[in-house]
Amino acid sequence: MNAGIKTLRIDGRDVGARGDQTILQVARENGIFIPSLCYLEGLSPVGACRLCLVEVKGAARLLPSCVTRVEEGMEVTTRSERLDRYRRMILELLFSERNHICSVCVSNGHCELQGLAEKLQLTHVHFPYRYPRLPVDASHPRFVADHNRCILCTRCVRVCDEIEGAHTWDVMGRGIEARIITDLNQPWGESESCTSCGKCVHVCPTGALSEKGRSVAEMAKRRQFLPYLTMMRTQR
Amino acid sequence: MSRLRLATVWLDGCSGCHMSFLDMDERLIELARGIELVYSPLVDAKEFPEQVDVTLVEGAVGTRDDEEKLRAIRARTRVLVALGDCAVTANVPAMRNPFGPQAAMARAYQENATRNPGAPTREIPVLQARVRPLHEVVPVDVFVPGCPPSADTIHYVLQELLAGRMPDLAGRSRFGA
Amino acid sequence: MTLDELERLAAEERAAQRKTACWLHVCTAASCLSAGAAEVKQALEQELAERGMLNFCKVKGVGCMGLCSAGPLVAAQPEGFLYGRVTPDDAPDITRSLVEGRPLRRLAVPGDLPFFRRQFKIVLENAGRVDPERLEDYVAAGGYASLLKVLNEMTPQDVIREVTASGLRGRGGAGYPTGLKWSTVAKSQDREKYVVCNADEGDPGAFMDRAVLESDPHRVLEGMAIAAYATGARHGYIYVRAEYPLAVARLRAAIRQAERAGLLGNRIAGTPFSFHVEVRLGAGAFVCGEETALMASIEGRRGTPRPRPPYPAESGLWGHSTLINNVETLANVPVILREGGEWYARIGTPNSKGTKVFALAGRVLHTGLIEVPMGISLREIIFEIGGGVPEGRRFKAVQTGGPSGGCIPEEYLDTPVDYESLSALGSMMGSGGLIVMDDSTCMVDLARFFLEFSKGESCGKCVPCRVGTAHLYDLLDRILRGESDGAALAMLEELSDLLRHTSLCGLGQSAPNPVLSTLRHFRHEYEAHLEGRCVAGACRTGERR
Amino acid sequence: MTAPHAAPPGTDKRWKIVEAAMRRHGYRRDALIEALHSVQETFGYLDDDSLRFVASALRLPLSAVYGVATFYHFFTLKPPGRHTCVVCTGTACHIKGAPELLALLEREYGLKPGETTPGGELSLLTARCVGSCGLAPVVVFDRELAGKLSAEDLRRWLERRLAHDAR
Amino acid sequence: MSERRIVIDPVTRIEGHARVTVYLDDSGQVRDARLHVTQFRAFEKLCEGRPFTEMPSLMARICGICPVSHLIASAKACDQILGTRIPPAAVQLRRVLNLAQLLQSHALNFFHLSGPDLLLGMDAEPARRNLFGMIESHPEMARDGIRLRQFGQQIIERLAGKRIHPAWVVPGGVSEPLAPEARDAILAGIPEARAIVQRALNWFKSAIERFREEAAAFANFPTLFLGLVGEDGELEHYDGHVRVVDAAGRIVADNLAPERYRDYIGEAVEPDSYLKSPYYKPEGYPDGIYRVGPLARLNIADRCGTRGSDQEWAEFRQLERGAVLSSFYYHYARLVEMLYALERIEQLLEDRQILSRHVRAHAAANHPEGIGVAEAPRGLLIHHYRVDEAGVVQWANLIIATGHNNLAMNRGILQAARRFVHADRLSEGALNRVEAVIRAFDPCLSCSTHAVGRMPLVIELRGPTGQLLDEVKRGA
Repeated sequence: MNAGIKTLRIDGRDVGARGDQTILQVARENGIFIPSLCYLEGLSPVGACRLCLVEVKGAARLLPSCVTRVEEGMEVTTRSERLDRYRRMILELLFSERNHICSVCVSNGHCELQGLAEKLQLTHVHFPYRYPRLPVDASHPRFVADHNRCILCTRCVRVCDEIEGAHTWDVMGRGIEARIITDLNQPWGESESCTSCGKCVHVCPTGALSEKGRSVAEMAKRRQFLPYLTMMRTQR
Repeated sequence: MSRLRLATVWLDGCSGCHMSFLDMDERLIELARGIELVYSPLVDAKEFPEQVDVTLVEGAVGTRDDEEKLRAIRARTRVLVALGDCAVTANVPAMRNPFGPQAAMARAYQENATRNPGAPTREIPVLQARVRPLHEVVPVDVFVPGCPPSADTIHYVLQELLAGRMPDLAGRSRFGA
Repeated sequence: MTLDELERLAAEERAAQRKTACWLHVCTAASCLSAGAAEVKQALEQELAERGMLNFCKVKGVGCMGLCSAGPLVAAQPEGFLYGRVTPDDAPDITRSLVEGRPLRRLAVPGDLPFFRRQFKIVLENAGRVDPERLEDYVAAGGYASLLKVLNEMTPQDVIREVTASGLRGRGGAGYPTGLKWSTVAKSQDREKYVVCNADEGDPGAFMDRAVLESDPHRVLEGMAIAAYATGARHGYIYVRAEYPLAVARLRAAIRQAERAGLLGNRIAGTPFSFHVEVRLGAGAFVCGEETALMASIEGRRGTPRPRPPYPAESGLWGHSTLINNVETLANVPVILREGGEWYARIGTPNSKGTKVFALAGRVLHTGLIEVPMGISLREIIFEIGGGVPEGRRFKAVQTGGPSGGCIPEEYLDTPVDYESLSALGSMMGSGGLIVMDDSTCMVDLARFFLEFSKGESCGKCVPCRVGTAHLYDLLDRILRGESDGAALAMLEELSDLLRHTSLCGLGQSAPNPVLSTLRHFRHEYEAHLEGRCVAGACRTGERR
Repeated sequence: MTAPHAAPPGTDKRWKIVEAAMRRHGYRRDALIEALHSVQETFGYLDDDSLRFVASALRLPLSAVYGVATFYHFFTLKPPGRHTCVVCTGTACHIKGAPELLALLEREYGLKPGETTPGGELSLLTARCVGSCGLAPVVVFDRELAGKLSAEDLRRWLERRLAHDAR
Repeated sequence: MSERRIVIDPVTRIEGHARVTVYLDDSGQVRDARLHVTQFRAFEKLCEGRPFTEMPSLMARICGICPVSHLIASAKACDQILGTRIPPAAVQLRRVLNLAQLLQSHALNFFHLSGPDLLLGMDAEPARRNLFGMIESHPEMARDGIRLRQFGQQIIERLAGKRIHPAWVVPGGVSEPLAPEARDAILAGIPEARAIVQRALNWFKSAIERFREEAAAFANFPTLFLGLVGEDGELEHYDGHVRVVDAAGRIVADNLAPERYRDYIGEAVEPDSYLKSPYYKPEGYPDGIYRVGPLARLNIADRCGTRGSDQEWAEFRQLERGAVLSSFYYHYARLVEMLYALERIEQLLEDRQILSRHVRAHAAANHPEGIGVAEAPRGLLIHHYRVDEAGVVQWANLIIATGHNNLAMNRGILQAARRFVHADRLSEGALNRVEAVIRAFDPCLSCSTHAVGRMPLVIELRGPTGQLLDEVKRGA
């Protein structure tokens, strides 16, 4: 990987970067906000939520900044009327997909989806809500999985596979029917591979995964451990 | 200067937004100077009047009556404000949607009844298949999320409307606040 | 097998075939088989045997002859008489006519139909002529000569130059220049490289690749081997739908035959070049036609696409440089190397060269498989080759490009078939499905049909496609049920725009095309549905209201 | 090539076929889909035991195997009926009447796609396109394909086949 | 023969959605009257499949007026599911919170909703007969009401962080301890609040004479009274046991365990209302009519338990021998309870234990079932949940304060209608009195429409075949 120093422009600002960095990393280092939900420092990026799309001069399409590497002389725009509109619509799609009842959610006030809606000034969801009937899996002695609040970002799947090494989580089905599962789609509490480490809970951006016993608005997530664990792994 | 003709309406909600309206406390006294409350659960008007400047609607649309009422309100209102999460997102009332009205009624009037079990059928509005936010039924001009929006937020909204400006809710309230 | 040995085998086989004065070619591709071709073949063999005519005439199972709607098809060679809708009971009459040397009128399909005359066969040149289950037959028809010529006489650069000169573009739909793709992989310093043949033909209404694989599997293997030589790969995969059992069986047999003949495997034809091919079965996922999803599936994972770059040429199967071409693209390659890139480039239009195979289906008289030069008009395809719309109904539209494509109305039928012109109409070349619709088809219903498809085939990874296709479907469904107002159309357009620009892969990006193209060309049908009417009279909107 | 430690879930000899398929691919993880194909071809569907067996033989996480098995429409986790009827819902079949065929099957047999009759006699499936568009609309009963069917044709055709079975 | 009927729709200045139909016979005499609660919100169903830890905050959304009572009844049901005893400080804090809500809710009813009837008169001009009219005509009284309600809400905010729908009450206790500064701030506000309540009490007692007719006809009949009392028979809003008292003031049943509510409370469905009609089982349906709420609580208790309120209680009970039967005196009872609430809050806050940091017990779901009760401003509240082994709610039953009063309200409007409504003299003021009966009960239809929400009144005159003869929509 080319790791030489590169210079690029983000929103008209000249910034320097290592060649192996992504646009998102460089933007965040420079205090430029780009929204994202599936990206989490320390996990492999998947480019799935599409919130971090940016305009790159000369590129025919919008590019996901979480996986797009910087290039010398690149000109990146992270905010535009079009990007704002698309991002709001993507958030709306997420809100309309399942049952996100913020007011009674265990993560109310600590939720990244809710937080982004506020930050991106989303005042309502104009797509019709779908209201699927989805289960809550509370079979685990310490944790709860609420599929109503899941946005399929797969952070849990990745942290479990890449950091914990258990690969308890994966995704089943496809399309609008896709769902996260543990082992053979069995109750989490019966999972043979789960180590009960709780990393999935703390990387989950919403109230989908939470600690048991938490009441409404009580589930604040702790993520500080992740970059540390990633560093430990890569240096090993 | 003529006073702002204000109405407040309560559809499928808990009245918490109306309580938050009252939580403006003594600011109500000062607001009373600029506002004429022409229709509200707080006053005795039985018919929604014509030519209302601003209507604050709390609650979601859950019955055909709600829908008819909302359409009439829209037709007679200049600025329609969706007040609170139920009006904006359908919120908790919408939690019945995955079950459907029949199952919901069965729980209350069959399972949990010791006399005359059976869903009520007369004199009551028919439940719709889905509880919906206002904007799925009529155009909405201002969205004020929150469960409920704070009294400060409501005060801000009214002051802006009194001043003839459209309120900008950015950063003032959020879903579930 | 060396070049000499190959030429010897070809000569022997041709001589043997010449000993038989008369051949009955029975189509044994899937469509005719399902119409009873196997029984017909058996009846003919039995009849010939009973009459003691086997020295005079032999029966040969061949690949697709194209006119699937008239199957089972039997052709009498060398006269070229073609019989359609043949049953086992027809065997005595057919044999009698052979003896008499006169065509059997009762079953004859006119050989001079525009359906046959207007075609130009490169990819399908062997289809309906060679026995797909015999290597010798393919060799006798000149098969593997290009591969051995390439191995013996050309450098990889020479090959790429020739392919580049041909102007061949990817036939999977997107139309990326094949020569450029090959040279990118060839340039990679990766020591492990792969060639993948994409045979995951998932468009509903498309069966070109299936026909090629069932009719002429060796041609695809030969194309792959040439590609591998040109790019420096030593392993190849053919990713083929499990729904095509016949194609899979013939491919597997062909690989075994070619390996036994030394035309695949280690040190091919005595040269240092080695190339191994494995068949991998798809399992019913349209999205696996997308190259990064396809690779994930070959690796045994969920077939979800990933963002590109990196492109497969840079990081493909197991992170190695990988060339991915579709069946039809690879099937062109042996001919290009045989006839030269320049020859090929003379066919078609300046930007879309060569021929294109189409599966013609729907409300059209002659349905089946055709190969035409690029640049031919849609009108010629539908009204001349296809014979127009039957049953006295009116043509309404032709759908190209499957779920990623669009519907083209009558006023654009003179558009030449090439990549750019179809895109300009809001449709696309796609892999080659052409479905004709008459005035009994409701275009809103058709859009919903495609969105049901896209919704069901969305992998679910990226948000716009996963949720957006579901919303588009629901909106269309509600419009069809007469439960929507004009705002629904605006929302359709808004969502379509979002999916197109923000989806991760081609599936999501093109999923709105059927909606947008029908909105563009048939908006009045949507508006009628908003009022509870169906222009085509196909939907019961009014009643349900 | 590492020999697997996993034992098949039962003594059924047919597991040998599945093991052979995995062995042919050197028990490589990327042979998962091939292995699942072989299970389904042998037993008709994939159940938890077989998924568990394949997972341990290929040293794959259970959830990854389940994720793959449910991603691909070709695989089924439910045992199929004694007969299967596949209605092609490709574009050509759609515009030539596949919806009427499905309506008939729901009317006559109470079946929606993916369902099996209560007695396990007949399963209804749909296919995106079986590639026989020239014969649209097309139905595949067990392995036999029939084309250009009206709803009435289909009703008689199925009656004949199921009656044959009853005899 | 013609039947005529009057529909009051919506019933206004109540906390909910409802309609009243008054049926008249040929001679124009009132034959029957029915209250239709027109909202249904499905809480008993929509909680299904949710973790029980979510219940308190979810169930609080039944009602924005008395969310705290739901929080508490729900949390108590959840405490039972945990199977744990919650820390004493948490109990005391929940008590303060519940009383603060009682204060703000009673203030709302007395000043904001019923105040206009009481101050401006039942026959006042409808357009002015509301809070804003009161602000103009009786600014001091209006300000008093606003300040008193505000004080109640501020206590809730100081304790729980948010005035409406706080999430602070949780299974096992409360989520945060009380800060000393918050305690001090609340204590500092009590004198002003007490002065307001005292002024209102004095005014009401002086005005009783003027409402003699209303007192006589506002659901003034014998019924049972039901509610919680403390260990020593004192007024109790958080714990205690259920007592039933008859019209003569005699104890009919005592020491009933709230958890066994199904033994003595039945729920009947009437086809014309979303509000069910609970009844006292031993008396059957519909004879088992009973009343709950402030009037009932003062009727069943032996005393209040704080100094000032005990005096006022004794004076209140002098109104009638036995139990006080007129529902008009719900207003009076509310004033006495507000005084009690202020005095009790003061007591609780002055106990040092209230500042304990230990306010929450943690446990997993240990019991499959939980029943929680509390006295809401409007009466007894019962939350009953069943959960699976993992703590996911499978079933719920809720009996809401206003529901208990349904039979009495129906009979009450009939009584008032017979007294005030005649076909030949349909007056606006007469209709307002029908509504005012309902207002006296302070029905919280938001609550009752958990299963039940909103009470907007139309009066229709209908013939015996149901044809519409006349329709009066008050205030139109």
